[in-house]
Amino acid sequence: MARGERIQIAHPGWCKNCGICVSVCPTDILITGKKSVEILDLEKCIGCHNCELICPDFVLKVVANDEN
Amino acid sequence: MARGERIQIAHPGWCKNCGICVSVCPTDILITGKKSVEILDLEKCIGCHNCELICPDFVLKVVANDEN
Amino acid sequence: MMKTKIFRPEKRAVLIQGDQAVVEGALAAGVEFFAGYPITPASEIAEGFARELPKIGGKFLQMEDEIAGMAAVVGASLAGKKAITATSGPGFALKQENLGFATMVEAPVVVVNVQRVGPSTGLPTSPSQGDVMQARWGRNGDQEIIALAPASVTESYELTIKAVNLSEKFRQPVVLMLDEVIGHLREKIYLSTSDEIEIIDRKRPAADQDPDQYLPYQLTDDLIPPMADYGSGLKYHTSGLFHDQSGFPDGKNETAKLMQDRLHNKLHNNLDQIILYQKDIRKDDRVAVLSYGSAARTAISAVNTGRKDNLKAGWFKLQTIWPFAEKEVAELAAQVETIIVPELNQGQLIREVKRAAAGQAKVLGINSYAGELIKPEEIRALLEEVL
Amino acid sequence: MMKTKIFRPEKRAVLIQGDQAVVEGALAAGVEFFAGYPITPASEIAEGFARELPKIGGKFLQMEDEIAGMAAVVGASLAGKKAITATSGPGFALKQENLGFATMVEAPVVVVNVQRVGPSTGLPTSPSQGDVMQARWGRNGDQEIIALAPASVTESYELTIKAVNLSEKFRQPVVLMLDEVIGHLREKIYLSTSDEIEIIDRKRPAADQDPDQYLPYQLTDDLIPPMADYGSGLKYHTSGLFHDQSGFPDGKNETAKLMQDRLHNKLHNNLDQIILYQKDIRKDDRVAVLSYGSAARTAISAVNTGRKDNLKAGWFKLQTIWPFAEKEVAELAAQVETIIVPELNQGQLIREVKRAAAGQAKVLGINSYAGELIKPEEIRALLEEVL
Amino acid sequence: MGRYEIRLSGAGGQGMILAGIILAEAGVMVDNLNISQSQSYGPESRGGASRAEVVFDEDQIDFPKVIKPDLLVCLTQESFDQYGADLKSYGVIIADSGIDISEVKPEFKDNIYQLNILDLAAKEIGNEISANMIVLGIIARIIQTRIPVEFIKKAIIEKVPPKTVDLNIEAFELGFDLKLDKRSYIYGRI
Amino acid sequence: MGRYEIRLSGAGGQGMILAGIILAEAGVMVDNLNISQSQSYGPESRGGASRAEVVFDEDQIDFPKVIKPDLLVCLTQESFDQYGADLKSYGVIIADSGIDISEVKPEFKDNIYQLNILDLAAKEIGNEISANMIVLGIIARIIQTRIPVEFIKKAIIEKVPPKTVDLNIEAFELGFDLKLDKRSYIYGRI
Amino acid sequence: MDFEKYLRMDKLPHIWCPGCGHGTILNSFIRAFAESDFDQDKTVVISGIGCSGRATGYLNFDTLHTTHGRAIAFATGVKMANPELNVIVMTGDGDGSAIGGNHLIHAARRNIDLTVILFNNQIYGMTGGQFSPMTPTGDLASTAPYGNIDQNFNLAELVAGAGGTFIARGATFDPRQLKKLYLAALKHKGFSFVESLSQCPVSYGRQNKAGDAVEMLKKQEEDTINFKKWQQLSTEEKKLKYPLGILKELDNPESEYTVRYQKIIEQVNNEGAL
Amino acid sequence: MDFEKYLRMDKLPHIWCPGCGHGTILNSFIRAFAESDFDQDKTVVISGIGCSGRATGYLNFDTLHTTHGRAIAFATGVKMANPELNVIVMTGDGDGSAIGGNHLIHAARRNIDLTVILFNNQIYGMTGGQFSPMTPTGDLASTAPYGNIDQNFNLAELVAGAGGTFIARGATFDPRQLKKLYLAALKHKGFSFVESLSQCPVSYGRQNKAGDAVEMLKKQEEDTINFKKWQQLSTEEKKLKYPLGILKELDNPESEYTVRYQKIIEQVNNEGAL
Ligand SMILES: Cc1ncc(C[n+]2csc(CCOP(=O)(O)OP(=O)(O)O)c2C)c(N)n1
Ligand SMILES: Cc1ncc(C[n+]2csc(CCOP(=O)(O)OP(=O)(O)O)c2C)c(N)n1
Ligand code: SF4
Ligand code: SF4
Ligand code: SF4
Ligand code: SF4
Ligand code: SF4
Ligand code: SF4
Ligand SMILES: [Mg+2]
Ligand SMILES: [Mg+2]
Repeated sequence: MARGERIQIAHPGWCKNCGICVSVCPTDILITGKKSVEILDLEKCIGCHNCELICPDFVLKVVANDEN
Repeated sequence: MARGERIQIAHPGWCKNCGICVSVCPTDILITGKKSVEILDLEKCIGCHNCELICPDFVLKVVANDEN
Repeated sequence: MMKTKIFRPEKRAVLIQGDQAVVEGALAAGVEFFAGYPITPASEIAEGFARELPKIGGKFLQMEDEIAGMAAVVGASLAGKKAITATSGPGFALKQENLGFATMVEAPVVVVNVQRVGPSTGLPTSPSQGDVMQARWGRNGDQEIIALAPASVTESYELTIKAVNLSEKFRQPVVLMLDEVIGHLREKIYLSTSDEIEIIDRKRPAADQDPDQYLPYQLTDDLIPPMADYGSGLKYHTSGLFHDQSGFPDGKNETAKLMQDRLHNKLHNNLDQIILYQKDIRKDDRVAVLSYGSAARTAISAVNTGRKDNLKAGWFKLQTIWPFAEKEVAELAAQVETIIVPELNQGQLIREVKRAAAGQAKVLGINSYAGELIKPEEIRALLEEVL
Repeated sequence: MMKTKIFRPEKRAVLIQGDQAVVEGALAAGVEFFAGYPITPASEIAEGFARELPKIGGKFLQMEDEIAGMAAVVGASLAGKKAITATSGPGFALKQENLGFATMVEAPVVVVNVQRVGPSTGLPTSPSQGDVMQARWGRNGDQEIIALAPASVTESYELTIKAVNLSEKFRQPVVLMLDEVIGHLREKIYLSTSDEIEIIDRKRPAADQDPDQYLPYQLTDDLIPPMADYGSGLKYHTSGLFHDQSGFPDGKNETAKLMQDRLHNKLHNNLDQIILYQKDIRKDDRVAVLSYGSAARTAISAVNTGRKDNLKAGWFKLQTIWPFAEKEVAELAAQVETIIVPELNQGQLIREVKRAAAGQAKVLGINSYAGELIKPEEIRALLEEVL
Repeated sequence: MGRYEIRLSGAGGQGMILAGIILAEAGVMVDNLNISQSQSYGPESRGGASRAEVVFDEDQIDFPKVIKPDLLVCLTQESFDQYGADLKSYGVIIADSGIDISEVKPEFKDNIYQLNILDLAAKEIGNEISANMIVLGIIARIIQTRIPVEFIKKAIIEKVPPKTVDLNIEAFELGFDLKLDKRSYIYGRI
Repeated sequence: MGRYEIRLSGAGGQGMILAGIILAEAGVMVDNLNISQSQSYGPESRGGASRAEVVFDEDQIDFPKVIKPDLLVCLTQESFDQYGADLKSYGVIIADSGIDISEVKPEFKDNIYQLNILDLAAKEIGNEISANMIVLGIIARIIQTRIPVEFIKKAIIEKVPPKTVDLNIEAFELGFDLKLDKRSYIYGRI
Repeated sequence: MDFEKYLRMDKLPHIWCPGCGHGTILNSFIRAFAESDFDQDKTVVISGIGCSGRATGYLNFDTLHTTHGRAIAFATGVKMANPELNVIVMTGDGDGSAIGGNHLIHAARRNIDLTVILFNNQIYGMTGGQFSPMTPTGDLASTAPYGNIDQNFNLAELVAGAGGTFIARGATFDPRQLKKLYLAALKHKGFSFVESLSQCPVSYGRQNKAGDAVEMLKKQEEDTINFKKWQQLSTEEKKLKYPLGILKELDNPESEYTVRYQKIIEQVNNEGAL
Repeated sequence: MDFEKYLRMDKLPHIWCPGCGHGTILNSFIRAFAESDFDQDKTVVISGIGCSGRATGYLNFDTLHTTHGRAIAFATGVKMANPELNVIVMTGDGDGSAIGGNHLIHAARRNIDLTVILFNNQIYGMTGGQFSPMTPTGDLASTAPYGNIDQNFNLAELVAGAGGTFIARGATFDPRQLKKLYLAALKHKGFSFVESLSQCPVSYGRQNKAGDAVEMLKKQEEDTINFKKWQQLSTEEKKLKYPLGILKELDNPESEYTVRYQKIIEQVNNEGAL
């Protein structure tokens, strides 16, 4: 959960907007959008991986800040 | 195990001479014969049913003395 | 015992799927037991029975697999109930061993196979008639099966009733071969009233049957031994080994021969009751389109529109595909020049047609085996070619 | 990889049963894997492999049932081994679903069926040819199978080698149909030396095959895609659903059509390599006795003794029963007046003969279906009747 | 009179199949009218295009699926692209306004009618999934000589969840009232 | 020369099948002699009559089972009753002396030869189950022009448990030495 | 005891080999049945294929000799079709735990009121001595000529793991206990399972030089121990002995499958009446 | 993590429904695999038929999508044919415990080195929501319109009863634990089984008004408990919760099936050399 890592919607096209990631984000920065998940405030992401690990669709990836 | 009951070779034709009854008779009065089981000394039978219960071929039957 | 538990005072038009029509037909025919395992496109049949059977005190069983489902219906049949199971190709393969057993012990049961495209898992949601030969030959040994193939939702209903009746009458498993199109098609059909339906119950021994004299596989004149329900006190033995009239195997070749012949003849002496078909062949028709199941819908459509353009063509629709209508097809072959056999497979029943035709008529197939219905225009084109 | 692990420096005469000859043949052909489930009269095959396979580092697996046995050999085949299973009728029924799967994924495997009398448990220790149609039609869907039928212990040996070779060559399950008589018969046979035996191994991708370019179901010219062993780094997908060249299902009808056609044509373009038969028909023979398996022994005996009395009869023995030798039989029908087809069943392959003959010759059956061999005198009697 | 073929196409979840079933149920209420209703299952059981078909005829229905539609509904571009080229010469295509119909076959140019079905559903009814009811309304008007409008309404009431009946009927009416009459042949040969 | 058919019949446990296999194994040692050996499994796998057959021929053996035996051995009444009526006109029946052969077909009256095989086994060898070796000895003499006696001995040695070789050979010799020559056609057309 | 009533006298002697334990199982069974309250005319005995499968042929009930491994599935159909019938399954270790293993665990899971008697002779008897899932590791079998590498099931644990409510083990050396176990199993309302150790002197015994039936019975006695005593053993000692007796018994007739189904029927019909 | 390597990117997005737990299982699996020492090129993943069966299509290994219920039997053939391969089975609760139940228990009995991941969504997902042997009693299913009367397996107990040497249970709400369990299972030499609780918001959820995936995951969390904690509960309390974690682990690589077979090969060939 290095502060230097943050979430990335790595494969937006795969997102099915199921909301699971939203429910596990400790900082409440994810929301289901019109078609797929959206990030409310990337800055607040603590890179905890919760969302990445549980996403059934391989959409999310915690990456180094500079990759984002 | 009433003394008034004794073994009977009820179905001699069915006996396969396997000797199992012989091995469980507490009074050693059964022997395997030429083709089938034989009773050495009926008088000594205590009617314990051991042989009857274990015979795989339904050959033996403990019956009242007067039936024998 | 009631003849039927379904009481339906008036004829009623409903929109139902072929799969549901099987359920309705079976209930109308007195079926009280279903055991099976879900599979596309036959799951709706299981679901229908799960819903309906408890209402009439019947039993629905979802078993651990198709093999068990087949075994359970045979068990239920021997216990005195009219019983049915339903599956699709891969599951039908699994049922074969116990289907052979049912033939051998002469247990009336109905096996529904809603066909999808094989081999193997294939195309689970697309229609096929690829199991026609499997129905006849899927088991070890020779024994004949009765197999019916409905071409519409109405026929799904009617032929289910027929299937139950034939199975009861001949102590014989009957296979009902739908295909995905018919199984899932919704059509308007009329459910019959109770007294419109002829219901046949298996012949049972007389109430005063002496248990010591009862022969569960008696060689009666009609070759169909009276069948006792388990628990009726007649205490008889049933085995998948060849057995004599008493039901006990003796391993003698003569015994096996007698039984093989009886099993064969009880059907073959009664083909007129078993072989169902419809036809519309006019004197001067030169071509006949012979078909069954959903392919018959295409065939009849093509012939009817073709006739409007004066094509000399007629149609012949088999409702009973096994035993094969040898005689009828031989006669047809003598009458027309060409027989066209459209099938949703690579050509299965056409082999029988060719055999029966024995060179008397040209026999041509039209085949679709990748999940699509044959289109009327395809048959039309061939009709025009040969005419 | 060695071509074969069996090294046999000199030809050797031995007295062995047909079942054992299957084991010897399989080992000679490079089989290293057996999985199955015991059943009379095929258990000796399992027992033979249990004894022999560990000696060459091969694997013998007794599975929980026939279904698992069939699955395991397909798995072993995909893992790169030549694999075989053996059973009899009831078990053969259970193998059908996964046999269809093998066809679909094009896994070379050999399935031996030592036939006994069915239906069902039937007569477990008596011979039959009652599963001939089951071999061809026991599964859902159309797909062809290759089936060979040895008529002697020597042929059991030779045709097992053939079966393995054909399965490897065509990426295709092959069924070897013995019957109880051949399976249990002891005959003197000569086991070949290693270099006498032609051994065919499946076509594999080139060693430098680019994994990203590998198409496990590639549409090659010969219609037989090169097959990679699991673990060779090509990481491909295999499915019993219809699939495209990459092995992935897409559910499209076109994909299914392409695959159905390829599966069919890879055999039908090569019938000359697949259809094996022997015959002795003289120009002026008016009758041919067409047979296979143990019935052929009777047939040839009857013809040979008949000829001594100047009967104008010849014999035609099919070693390959599926695909059926259409062309050859049609030619035969054009040549002779009558074809007699003796079978240990109620008449199975005769249906094919009739179809192929298409009325050109009279086709008559002689059938024994209760566990006894047909006797030469029975055929002789019919020969005299028709001549 | 005679055989009449309807094909409803759209995306999974747009309720085309329910619409097809409702039409068929309504047809059942018409004496002596035969009905065949079917749907395609896509290659996968979930997602992708969805298609429902209804065929009705006073005579026996031989071929149970649409051979060439008299009436084709397309709610998505994908469905239009797939089915838009298949129509009887006097048939009708109802396409959602969102669809680019520029590639329509020249011979069907005059048979196609665009209506803002999805928009209306979202905006007027406030619920995109009532698009199918709007479609039913449009169809009801077209086929009213064969299947009475009340029967379709009755079928809707029977088939949709009780709580949603009003909303669905509202959408149906909305569809029914959409003006189609500017080109009168639009009714085809019903 | 030519086809020669042997049928060995007796009760289960009398070793007829082993005898058949040994004969066949001996035949294998003869160059260019073909052999087919089979046995019947009774209706049940255990008990009852037991039958072994050996056919040999320098030519190919078409039908692999006995059509009509050249040589028939019967050790029990049951087997005699079942098989005793089936023999080539010039064939030979070897029957145990315990068998009542009064019902033999008149045409075979002169072909039948009774020997006290079981008795000899029990008394001379002291072991009833060596009856099959005595039978082999008898047969060996009859067919010696086709299958050399040593081959049969060799086959016995290979097939019986090592510890019992001597006893078995002894029984074999006993059988071989039994006088059969009082009717010379006894050798049939070997 | 008048056991003739329960036997088909005209079919005896049976085809089992001399000393085969299967006969003793049958013997114990009919005595148990005689002591029960069940109606002979309302009892169905169902078997699969194997030497054990032949049992039904000798029993004077409605009897069904099915396909290999499927007896329990047939029995499930019979019982559900007519829950008044008392349904007993006789199966072999191969029949019941190899090919038939799935039906066994599912019947146990459903807790359907069948009495399953498994004839465990640790071998495929009928087909000539191939190893079964109950053949101990190391034993010889015709398909394990170098010693069996398979590990055998502990069937009691398997059936318990599947949810069976009555599980017992008996052995032919002690027919008195066998009878008691069968009687208790018959009475149990729910799925009951009695593994019955049997000796096969022919297909098992010969290959394994196990001696005759008498010797095999002696060995059986040595290898087993009463369940109560077994419970007091150390974990290590436990592994060396098979416990005999009732190993599990959960009395909850309401959870029996046909009873549960009957409730559904009532529920549906009451709802209809509302 | 560079998970792309283990996925067939061109096959994604997968066909599973929004919120289907099967995707999370796959997600956890590839992370576990990445942490293991296994060679991707020497790993075969085998599945049956069902939504779960589709897993193999998305995994970049040698993959085999077999017939319904038979994956373990195919896998047994693959593993025995080439014991160097790392063989993983992905199966559904229907696939693995209904039609495939027999193969499951026999593979466990043999203790063959397969890693079996069972996707337990308590329903037949693919065929539209019929009950499975894992559907809890009382739940609704398309073939249990009045509530399911079947009693479900406790699969951990079943597999333990069959002789399995590594048994674990995880759940999609806790992918970190799932990953750990998969990793441990992969490493275990012998038969390993990980029941993986998964949510099916469509075929199970809709009928049972279970809410969306998020609600179902919440329920999952409520219904489960860590195995260590579970062990401290009373017998009654134990029945109310599913324990998660490694439930059984017996480390005895020598008893693994391919190892045992190898010994036979060596024994036979050494004897030959004598
Ligand atoms: C489908 C099928 N597979 C195999 C067989 C062959 N078979 C008959 S009985 C048997 C094994 C019997 O063993 P078991 O159940 O232990 O009974 P036992 O003979 O030992 O009493 C086998 C494999 C068969 N009849 N049917
Ligand atoms: C022999 C056979 N029987 C039945 C089916 C139908 N079928 C396919 S998947 C399935 C159930 C799948 O359920 P599960 O294994 O729990 O997987 P899920 O879809 O829930 O992941 C069934 C019954 C089949 N394909 N083959
Ligand atoms: S969990 Fe994955 S699929 Fe679901 S909403 Fe979040 S990113 Fe999209
Ligand atoms: S990594 Fe953690 S904090 Fe960042 S978005 Fe995902 S769940 Fe929220
Ligand atoms: S136990 Fe029975 S069969 Fe065996 S010897 Fe005694 S009486 Fe005879
Ligand atoms: S009843 Fe007892 S004492 Fe009498 S013979 Fe039998 S075993 Fe011996
Ligand atoms: S083979 Fe074994 S189990 Fe079968 S009857 Fe003989 S002793 Fe009994
Ligand atoms: S039906 Fe259920 S298990 Fe299948 S993909 Fe949808 S949510 Fe997943
Ligand atoms: Mg056994
Ligand atoms: Mg599931």
